[in-house]
Amino acid sequence: MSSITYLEAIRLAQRKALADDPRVFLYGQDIGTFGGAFKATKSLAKEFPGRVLDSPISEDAMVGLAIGAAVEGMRPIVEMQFADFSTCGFNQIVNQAATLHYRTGTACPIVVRLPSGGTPGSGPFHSQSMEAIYAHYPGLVVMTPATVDDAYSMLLEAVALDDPVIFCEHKFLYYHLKAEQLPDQALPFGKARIARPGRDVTVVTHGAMLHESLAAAEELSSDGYDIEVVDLRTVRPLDTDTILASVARTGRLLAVGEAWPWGGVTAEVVARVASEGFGLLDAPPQRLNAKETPVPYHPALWGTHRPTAGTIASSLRHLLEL
Amino acid sequence: MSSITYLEAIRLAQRKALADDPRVFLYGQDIGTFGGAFKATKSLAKEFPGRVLDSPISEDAMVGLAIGAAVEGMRPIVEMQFADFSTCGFNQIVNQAATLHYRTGTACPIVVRLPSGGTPGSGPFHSQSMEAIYAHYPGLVVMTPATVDDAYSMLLEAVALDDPVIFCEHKFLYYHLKAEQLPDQALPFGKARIARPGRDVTVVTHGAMLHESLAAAEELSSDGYDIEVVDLRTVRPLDTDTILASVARTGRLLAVGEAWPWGGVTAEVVARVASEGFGLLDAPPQRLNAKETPVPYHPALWGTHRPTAGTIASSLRHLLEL
Amino acid sequence: MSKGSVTSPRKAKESPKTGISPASKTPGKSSSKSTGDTGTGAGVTRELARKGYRTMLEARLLEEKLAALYRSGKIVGGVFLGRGQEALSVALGLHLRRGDIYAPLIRDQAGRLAFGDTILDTLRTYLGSILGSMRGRDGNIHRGRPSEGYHAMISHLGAMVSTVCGGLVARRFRGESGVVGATCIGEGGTSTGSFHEGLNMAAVEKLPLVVVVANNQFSYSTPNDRQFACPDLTARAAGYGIVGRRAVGNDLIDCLRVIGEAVAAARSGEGPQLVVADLLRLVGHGEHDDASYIPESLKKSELGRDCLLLARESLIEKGWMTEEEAVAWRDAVALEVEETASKVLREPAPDPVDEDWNAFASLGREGEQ
Amino acid sequence: MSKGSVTSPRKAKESPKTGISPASKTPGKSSSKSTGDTGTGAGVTRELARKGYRTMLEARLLEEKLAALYRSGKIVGGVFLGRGQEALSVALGLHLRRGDIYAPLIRDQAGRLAFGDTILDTLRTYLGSILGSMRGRDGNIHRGRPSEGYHAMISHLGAMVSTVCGGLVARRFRGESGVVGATCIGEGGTSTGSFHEGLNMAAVEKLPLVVVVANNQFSYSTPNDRQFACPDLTARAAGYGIVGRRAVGNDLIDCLRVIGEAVAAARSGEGPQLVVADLLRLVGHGEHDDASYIPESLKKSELGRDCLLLARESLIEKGWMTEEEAVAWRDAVALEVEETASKVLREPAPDPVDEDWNAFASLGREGEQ
Ligand SMILES: Cc1ncc(C[n+]2csc(CCOP(=O)(O)OP(=O)(O)O)c2C)c(N)n1
Ligand SMILES: Cc1ncc(C[n+]2csc(CCOP(=O)(O)OP(=O)(O)O)c2C)c(N)n1
Ligand SMILES: [Mg+2]
Ligand SMILES: [Mg+2]
Repeated sequence: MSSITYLEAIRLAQRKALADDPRVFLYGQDIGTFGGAFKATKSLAKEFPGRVLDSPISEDAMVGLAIGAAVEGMRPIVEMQFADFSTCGFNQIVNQAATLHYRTGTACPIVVRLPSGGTPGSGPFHSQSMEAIYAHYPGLVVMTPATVDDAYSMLLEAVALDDPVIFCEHKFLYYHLKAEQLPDQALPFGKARIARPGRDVTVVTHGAMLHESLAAAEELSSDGYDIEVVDLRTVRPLDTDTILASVARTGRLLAVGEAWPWGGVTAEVVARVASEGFGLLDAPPQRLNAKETPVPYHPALWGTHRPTAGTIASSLRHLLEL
Repeated sequence: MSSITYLEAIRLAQRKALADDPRVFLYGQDIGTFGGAFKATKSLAKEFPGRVLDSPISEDAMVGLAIGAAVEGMRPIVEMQFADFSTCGFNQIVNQAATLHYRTGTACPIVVRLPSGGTPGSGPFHSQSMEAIYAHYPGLVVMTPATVDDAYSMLLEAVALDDPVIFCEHKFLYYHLKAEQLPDQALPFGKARIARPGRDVTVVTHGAMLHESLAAAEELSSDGYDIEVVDLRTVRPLDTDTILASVARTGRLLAVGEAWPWGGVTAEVVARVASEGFGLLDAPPQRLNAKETPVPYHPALWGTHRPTAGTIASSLRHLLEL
Repeated sequence: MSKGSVTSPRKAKESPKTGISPASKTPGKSSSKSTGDTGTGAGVTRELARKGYRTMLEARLLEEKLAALYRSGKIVGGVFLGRGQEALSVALGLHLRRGDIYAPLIRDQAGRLAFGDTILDTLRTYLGSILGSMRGRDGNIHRGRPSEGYHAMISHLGAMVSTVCGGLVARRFRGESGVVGATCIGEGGTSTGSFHEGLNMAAVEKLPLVVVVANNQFSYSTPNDRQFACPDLTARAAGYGIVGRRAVGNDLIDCLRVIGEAVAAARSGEGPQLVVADLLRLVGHGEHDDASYIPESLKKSELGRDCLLLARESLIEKGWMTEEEAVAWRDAVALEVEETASKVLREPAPDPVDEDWNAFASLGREGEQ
Repeated sequence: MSKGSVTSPRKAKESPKTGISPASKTPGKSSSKSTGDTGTGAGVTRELARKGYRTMLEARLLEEKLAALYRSGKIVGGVFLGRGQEALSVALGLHLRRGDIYAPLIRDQAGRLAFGDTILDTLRTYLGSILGSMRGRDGNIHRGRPSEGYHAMISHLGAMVSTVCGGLVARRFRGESGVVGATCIGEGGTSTGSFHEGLNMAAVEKLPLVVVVANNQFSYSTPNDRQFACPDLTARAAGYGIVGRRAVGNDLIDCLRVIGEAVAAARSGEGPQLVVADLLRLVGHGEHDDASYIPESLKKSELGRDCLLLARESLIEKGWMTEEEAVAWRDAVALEVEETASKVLREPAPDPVDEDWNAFASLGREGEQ
């Protein structure tokens, strides 16, 4: 195989899921013959006739249909055309899917794929990162793969789980990331990954911010600093152990998120470290997030709205002086 | 006036808003002649003919209608029958109301009243506390009044604000709390309140948990501890200054919330104190929240699911030993 | 309002339905032959009508007990009854078979019992017994056994339409045919976006879905003129390209006939069916509500006539049941309800300490902690 | 498909509409008299038709420029064009007046210009100019000036229906009458819960709302048989108790006539109006999409005929416009588009440093920080 993009990894994971498990089917707008707005299901309708279904523009009913099918033992994967439109299926996700097992003992193994995160020129309604919103609800697993390997193996993991999974795949990484081959093994479910070992600061992050953080770490390495970068991979469950072990090594924490701060992943990470690993901290734990406005359209605004390698590096320098 | 309940204060605030401002109208299910599921609009339809409108069961369109009216200069107050049903109007709230001013420069002064929080026997879909979900979105103000005075004055404040306000009124407090008279003054918008001064620990909380926290503080006072209790009142904006000033006095923080922990108000509070007031802390900041399941139906389960004076007191004792 | 009218999206279907519903596989679920007559119970067998009446009686007496338990403080939260709607509700439950999918709503105690739910589990769920299907975690009308095709409604109106669609899609994937999925909803619930999306989706997928709208003229306190503006909700069917039918909501025989035809049509591949029936609920929205907003004139109209009394009269008139049987049934059901209630009242409540407090099926408690 | 058919919820309204739309108060918004003839442009004046053609031309050439700017990388994100839908779109925009409320959707460049939006602000918004109405904060089709009755759509389809309702309710509170609110939506958008809730709400409130459904046979790539199952979306109108009308989507005169009647009816208090028009978009969903999923046969059918060419022919045939005028207009518009684009390309982009980064209207930046 030649080089595989993050997007292609998602397509191949769906292909494998369809091939391996007759319970799997795909449901979403334009995912059939057309192959999806981003081509994440390209040619799958042809390869798996009748198992890749175009839905009407009905996010609420799309999720409802998936839930009903899951109750009957199927393993549906729903594609939202953009994460932002999942707000229209919000009720079914948080009130029906998330509660079903607790209430009735019947599992609800659905996967809802959310093409997430910002890209230049996409504006307020095609750029959102909703992982914190869904992670608030007990009963939902929320995954945020940041690498080609994870895009592939975590999507398969999501399909295998008996719980509803919100799969936040990052659009900025779709074409941006490439790998030489598909992974043949993966970290255990729910484990965070030390993406770069270091000893001076722990950066905890996920999704597209992983790559900005790695770039910032690289930048600081020329100043002689050794930054550890933790890729959360799955934000619910959140791998507090790996985070705490890292902070134990570095004594310093910067949580970086592309979404808004209030109640976001960075809030949860900092709150856990502060309460469970207070004694490990040599300096106040810090957060870096998007600015507190809708995601702006103009690329110049967008580039300032979200954290970047540059702003992460500044935050790290600041933190190193605290 | 004889004694006024929290619920009656909400009714009277709406009455005053209707009387004082011709731009105000009320919209919601069963709020007209019937006076609302909880009677928060009792007799208002009669007193203000044509200004208290029964809506169809259409939460999305209810919020949409309010937004459109606000654009034209009205000040609509929308009643959700229960906070839990606002999930069906979620998209309009977070994507249209929250973004309107930023995108277009046109203000969106709507108030969405969410009868929130748990009461015995109400179960998973009539008990939710959604303040953290809405507070995640820049552009939304989120209020959580915990007293009769605040129920009254903050609702008036909400109507006066030029921004969309999510007004999380607590159903458990509806009849539970009484005051002798309506307040004639109020704290400034966005200010937290020291509900009980103390020097040993700061409890930061809001809504019904204020009263559980005060009871816990009372309990600990017999052991000689002096617990300070901060009532957030408004969770977005969050009054970090008052919280930090309190922690500066006590050196210890317990954040108590009735909602789930992940990304909840307690996460945001602890994260802010940890990053902005790290040096003020003598012990790890702690959180106490609901258990990580849907809100259970049976009163015995419900009483264990949410924090109570008893579990808050235990958490405080634990924190005092750290 | 004419009995048994059918509105069809295509001209070819404008004549009243004729069809034979497949024989039931479970005992007690009788087949109904429709001859296409309107305004009569043609096709409704004696056996089915008797079963209908008996189940209505069970629902009525059980609900009266629930109300009493609520008044005496034994049931905490709310009690939501279907009094006056038993005929419509039972008709749907009776025409479904084991293996079908059923998502009842608020006022479907009768349909639930007909589908196979029990007096015992109803009481257990209302009382929060750990032995009930919901184990005290959810209660009252929010009960079911989804893995047995009996969905447990969430409160959010309209949400169950698409869920049932999903069950039917799953059955189709598995190659099962002859399965029907059904749900009931109030006329107020038709204003939700979920209802619309679900019905449209069912139509696109040509699913064997039956949606019964119980138009009891009020959604909570809200009268129909604040809820929708069309004279007849069956008019919605054409907009989805599905069949719309009308039943007389407090006439057991008519409900059995019309819903029987709808279920048979769905079962034989004719796609989604919308049944609308006018009636009144003869209680408040919940037991906390005295329904004083329902005008006396309406209560005294045809709509306000009690379907249980009407069914009794009609069965006796037809010679399908004797006065004595009716009395004996009432006594037997009353006894069963009382005995079951006493039993359940002695059953253990859930113990917070024994609970696993885990919302996940595949993770340890919270996975992360 | 017959021209100008009207479906009405009540029998009494089954004949084609007759009415006179109130004279326009703004220059350039001409009145249209409808005589109720079908299939002709009766009631459409020369002046209105000329204005329609000219505005369609503006939209077409402007959009061609947008596509070019996208291809050359000057516009980042996406470009979503209304090519082939200008006749329908412009008809709605032209029948509205200043003071009305208009929430255009994706393919409404022509309607926007007719309502008063400009080539300048379109380019500014697409290019993210700080001088545009959206100041670079939002872009492309997400543009408007809500305080002037020109709503700025959010992406979520269906959401604007209820928003327009709200504007109309506000006007009613203020005692303003004769105001119309209008929005356009694709046939795919009719599957959203928001669309349903909004239309039902408008019907309950009897609001002067006009909803135009541009049925271009595809929502993105999805053909209508995967989107809805009724043969004709006007069938939805009866289910809401509102008037449904059909227009020929690529026939400017028919669109002007039918929408003129709908707007006039709404304006004179006859409640919500649903207009459905069949057509094709003659471009991809966005400029990134080659629309290869649209079958050649469809492109070659009546539906695929270009409304701009048809309008040109028809106006010339009627003697309402000369060939020479058409050429002169095209040259003038092309020049204006080019000059405006060069100007806007030199305008300042938003500067992150000057931004206030504040989403609130009444709080300081974040209030809390
Ligand atoms: C989405 C949603 N909004 C509001 C409610 C609150 N609610 C519960 S029942 C009810 C009235 C339902 O009326 P209808 O559908 O006519 O059924 P009925 O009670 O008359 O049987 C309302 C508004 C709800 N359950 N779901
Ligand atoms: C609620 C929602 N879901 C999905 C989308 C993504 N989306 C944008 S345009 C479109 C197709 C719209 O089709 P239609 O309504 O027929 O309009 P057309 O593009 O054909 O003009 C889709 C699915 C959206 N904008 N909103
Ligand atoms: Mg009703
Ligand atoms: Mg379309």
